[in-house]
Amino acid sequence: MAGMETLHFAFDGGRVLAPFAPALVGVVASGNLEVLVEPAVGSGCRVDIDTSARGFGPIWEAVLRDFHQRHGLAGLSVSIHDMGATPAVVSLRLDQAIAAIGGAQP
Amino acid sequence: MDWPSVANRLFGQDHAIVADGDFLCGTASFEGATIAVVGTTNHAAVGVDLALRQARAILAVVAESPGRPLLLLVDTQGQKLRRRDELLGIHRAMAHLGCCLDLARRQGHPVIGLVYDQALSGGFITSGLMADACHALPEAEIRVMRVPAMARVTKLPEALLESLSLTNPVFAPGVANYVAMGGVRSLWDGDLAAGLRAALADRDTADRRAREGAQRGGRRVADDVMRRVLEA
Amino acid sequence: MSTVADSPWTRQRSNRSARLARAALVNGVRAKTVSADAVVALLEALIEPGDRVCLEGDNQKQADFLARALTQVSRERVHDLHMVQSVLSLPEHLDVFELGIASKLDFSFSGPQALRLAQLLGEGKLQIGAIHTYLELFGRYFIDLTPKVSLIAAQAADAQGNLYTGPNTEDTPAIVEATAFKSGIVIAQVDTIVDKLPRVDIPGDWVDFVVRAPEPAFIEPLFTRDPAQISEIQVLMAMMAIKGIYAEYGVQSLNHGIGFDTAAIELLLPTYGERLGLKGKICRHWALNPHPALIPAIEAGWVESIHSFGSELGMEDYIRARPDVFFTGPDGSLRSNRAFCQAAGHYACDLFIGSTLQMDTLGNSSTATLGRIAGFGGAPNMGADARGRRHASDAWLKAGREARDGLPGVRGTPRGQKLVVQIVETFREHMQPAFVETLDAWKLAEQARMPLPPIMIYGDDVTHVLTEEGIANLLLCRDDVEREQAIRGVAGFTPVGQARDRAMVDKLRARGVIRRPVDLGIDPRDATRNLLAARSMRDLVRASGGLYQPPRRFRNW
Amino acid sequence: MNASFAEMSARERLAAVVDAGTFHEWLPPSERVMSPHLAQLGVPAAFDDGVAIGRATLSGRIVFVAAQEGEFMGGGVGEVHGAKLVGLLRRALRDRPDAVVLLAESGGVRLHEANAGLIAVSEVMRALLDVRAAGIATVMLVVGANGCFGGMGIVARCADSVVMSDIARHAMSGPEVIESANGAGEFDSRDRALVWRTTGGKHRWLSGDCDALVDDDPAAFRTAAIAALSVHRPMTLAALQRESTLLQWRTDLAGDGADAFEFWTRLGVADARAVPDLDADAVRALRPAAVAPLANGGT
Repeated sequence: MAGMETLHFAFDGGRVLAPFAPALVGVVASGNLEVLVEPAVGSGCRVDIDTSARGFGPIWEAVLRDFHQRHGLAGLSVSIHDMGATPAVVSLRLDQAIAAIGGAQP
Repeated sequence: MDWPSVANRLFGQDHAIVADGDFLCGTASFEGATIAVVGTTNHAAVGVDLALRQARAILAVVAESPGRPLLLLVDTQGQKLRRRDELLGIHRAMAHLGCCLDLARRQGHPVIGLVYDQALSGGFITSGLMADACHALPEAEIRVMRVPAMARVTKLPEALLESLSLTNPVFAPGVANYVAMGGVRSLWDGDLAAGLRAALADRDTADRRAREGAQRGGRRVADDVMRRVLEA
Repeated sequence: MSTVADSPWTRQRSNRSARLARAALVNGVRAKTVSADAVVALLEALIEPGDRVCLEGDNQKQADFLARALTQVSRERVHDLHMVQSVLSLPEHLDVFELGIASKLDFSFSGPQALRLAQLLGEGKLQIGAIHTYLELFGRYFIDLTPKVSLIAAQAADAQGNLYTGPNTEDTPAIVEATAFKSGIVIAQVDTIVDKLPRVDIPGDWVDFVVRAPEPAFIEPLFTRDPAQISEIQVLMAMMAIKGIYAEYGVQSLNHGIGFDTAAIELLLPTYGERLGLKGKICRHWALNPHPALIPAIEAGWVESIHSFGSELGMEDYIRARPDVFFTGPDGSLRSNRAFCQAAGHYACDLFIGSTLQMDTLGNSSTATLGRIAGFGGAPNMGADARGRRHASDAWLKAGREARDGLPGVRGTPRGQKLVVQIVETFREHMQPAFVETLDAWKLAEQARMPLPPIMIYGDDVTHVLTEEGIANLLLCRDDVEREQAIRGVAGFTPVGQARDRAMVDKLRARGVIRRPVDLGIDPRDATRNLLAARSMRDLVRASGGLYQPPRRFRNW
Repeated sequence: MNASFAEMSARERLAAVVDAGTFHEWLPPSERVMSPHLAQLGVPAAFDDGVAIGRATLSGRIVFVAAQEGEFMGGGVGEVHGAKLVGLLRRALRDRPDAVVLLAESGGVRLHEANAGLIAVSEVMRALLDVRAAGIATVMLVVGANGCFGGMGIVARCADSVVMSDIARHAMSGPEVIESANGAGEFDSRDRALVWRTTGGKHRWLSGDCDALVDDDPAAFRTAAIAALSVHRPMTLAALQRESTLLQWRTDLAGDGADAFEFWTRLGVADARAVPDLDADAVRALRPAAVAPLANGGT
């Protein structure tokens, strides 16, 4: 039960964002997460996750794939610290983070 | 060690320290100088009354005996866990006590803390930890919380905390851990008078705990973080 | 008299007379009034082995003193009772089985005692007749489960035995009516005995004995939801409910579940609902307990009437000051009535919305979990189409049209349908999926040897499934395959949701069977707690002009 | 309805209190100055270790600011969290801004890093007193629903000014801790009305332990923080002697076992029972003259 799980995902392709300052949304708290979005070199989107809830890798992958499909962004790195947030909350924070760096679709 | 033994080892018969309940107060003569002693005993639970009493004693020293060294004898089980104390602003009383110790330091009183028995969480913050430097006897106990209680509150496995405490001084009770982290400057082992002598001789009152924690390897990042803020 | 006693047609009445004669000999019994310390002896004199006994345990109000007394009777004299009561709430409700005083149980809801009930059943300490809905159990009080002795609770009595129940009338009229008019015996515990009652809720000649309890009857504030605990996701789902269902159908009359998700809807009416111009067009009439979360909507003029199953602690003064909205007596306080309100919720409401723990791909939902026997309470009556309904309303007609449009023969006969909405987040806390391929209810049925799996709301009654991912309108599904994909299509990232047929889900979305927030013109990022008309208990008190006085455990200021 | 200050995150609070857009963060999340201990415990760290620090202007004056995130580990002070606060205060001593404003929400020592947290709290306390002694205004805004407890409760009261809302709490031990040590008869933690009248903002105001009582509203906190920029309470022997006398008087007045209602009545509050239902505005007017010297403006 104890112990964190670390997950990494990478998605290729998408629209490369104009330069932006890193943004942080959310808080590391029970059922919540923080998302840090930073510029990254390359044409993909990299996601690194530390989560206190083990064993949900496939769900993370599905949630992030959906996120990448919705926004289609490249050239950014997303770092997540999670304390058991549900996919609904994860998706919401990801959307908020993209809005915070001005990357939301018009 | 009980406080009369500590007093005896430090001052011989040459002291007038009196215990009134859990409260210790008095003066002692040390190598020709008079030292003011304020402290607690019986594993005192420090509530509003005891905090104010210590504060008053310290203010009296500042008012009446400029420059006289202050020795804080620490034996506390922590703050008193009563509704009355919360109602009466125990945090305020403790802050007041801390401010009085801070005043004494600024007015030129050497302020030396000695944990001679036990020092737990809240009761320790405004006594030994507010001294110029805090020292301890090797057999003293310093902690926030025992490992089983910590496991319960943090909902972490006790075995994990036990095993981590072997390598990381952050987790487990123990005087040695506090020395390694810089919270306790030295252990007074055997010759207590030598410890007091050395403490009185050290007149640098800057808070060196983070640096010492880094040097001793018990608290590796705090000092660096402080420096980085200054340079940011 | 003797001829009457001997008649084969009046045995029940004779038996009643014999019991009353025994009771009259008990020390401390003076006419109808019984001293508290004589109650155990009274029960021993009145109750016979094998009696059907109703120990008033309502959703909120508990005859706790009489419950304690019943656990103290001699089991030599009183045993094998058949308990019939709507709610098992107090430990004493099960102690009587543990002690061998009672052996059989018919009930509706046992949430607080669900675990122990399952254990006692497993140990063979009791036999369950059936688990009912409230209306169903009340119905059986008048058919085949009529109580011989009823132990009830009221706020006050007078010397004649007239009872004043105060705002928590709840089940009392149904219980007393069934008992008193079938030669049964009614014993009431009251908080006080007064010369003149504020109003009469139960006439004195239906009541045999009155005892003043040492402590006021226990009442639990079950319907108070602290707005501080409503999440952003719940706000989002509430926006979807208002815009995608309430507005769409023009829902005028409704019942809400007790969760935070429905509290969020109540708190969004005066803000988001107002912005959509819906005031006066939806949510005018309610079958609902006096939820504190409804105060802002009431104050903003949204609500015309509320009839209640029971009351809610702290709402007394507010209700008293709003008699145009609530049902109140001449004394000013609320008159609740669970039986009538259940009937009203079933027949007179256009919509029910509530939550569940699990839903399968057929839309069946259940709150049953392994190792616990909790029952259903009122949800199955609220959450079921009222097949006997004949009066029309726009919402009811539209739902009926959607369900029947294009169907041949008898299935296409025009009629209306009740909107039954299940509102669930796809994952509950600790990442428990709300959507499952098979309900735990099936395993529980096997485990507890139930004749049927304990399904709370049947899939064929559910009209809409609302999750943070979207709304599935099951009325528009034309077969079980569509239905299944519509449910999978809003089941998010749960395994059930990930197993969707994507092409078919896209088609259902194109047809409007599935609607995403964006299809409704809702941006999830707008779903913040700032939309709530009250974000704290304090805000509710303020909204009530200081009339709402929440219980102490809800006051953080 | 106004936004709730208590419901905001630490960063949102900071942005709402200082002049718009002026917050410049030191060691921001992207620098990943995080706890080195939590990972070993299987607990996710936070990019800022639960506290944001930096400089800003407040009503045009230069202030150093910090905000603790009460949702992350209850705002508990760990090694890095504490060091960031100490660094900020030492930098204030060096750079001499007009004030240091700290938005405090903390359960005290972070138990996951217990020993480091305990030492860190006392380092923060000494650093804060250094800043105060240097004549730089020190201001504590006690904001969140979690309150300010333990070591941070003590530290907060070492500032020149403490601003509280009526839904904030400022105390030492949490009611749950007291209840588990001495029973619900001593302190029933589920009786929230009792908890708040024992440790909440109104009580601290009426008994002289906070210097400003405001509504749970960002603008109100900002206004109070601006007013506090000019408040200096030098810690002289005379001032501490006066405080000592007043605290002892107040303690004696309460006697043993008094409830807040009884205590307020003895302090001179006319209708003590009415206090919990009053708004901050109304309560502000009720502070007895006798306790005013315990707070700002009285001495």
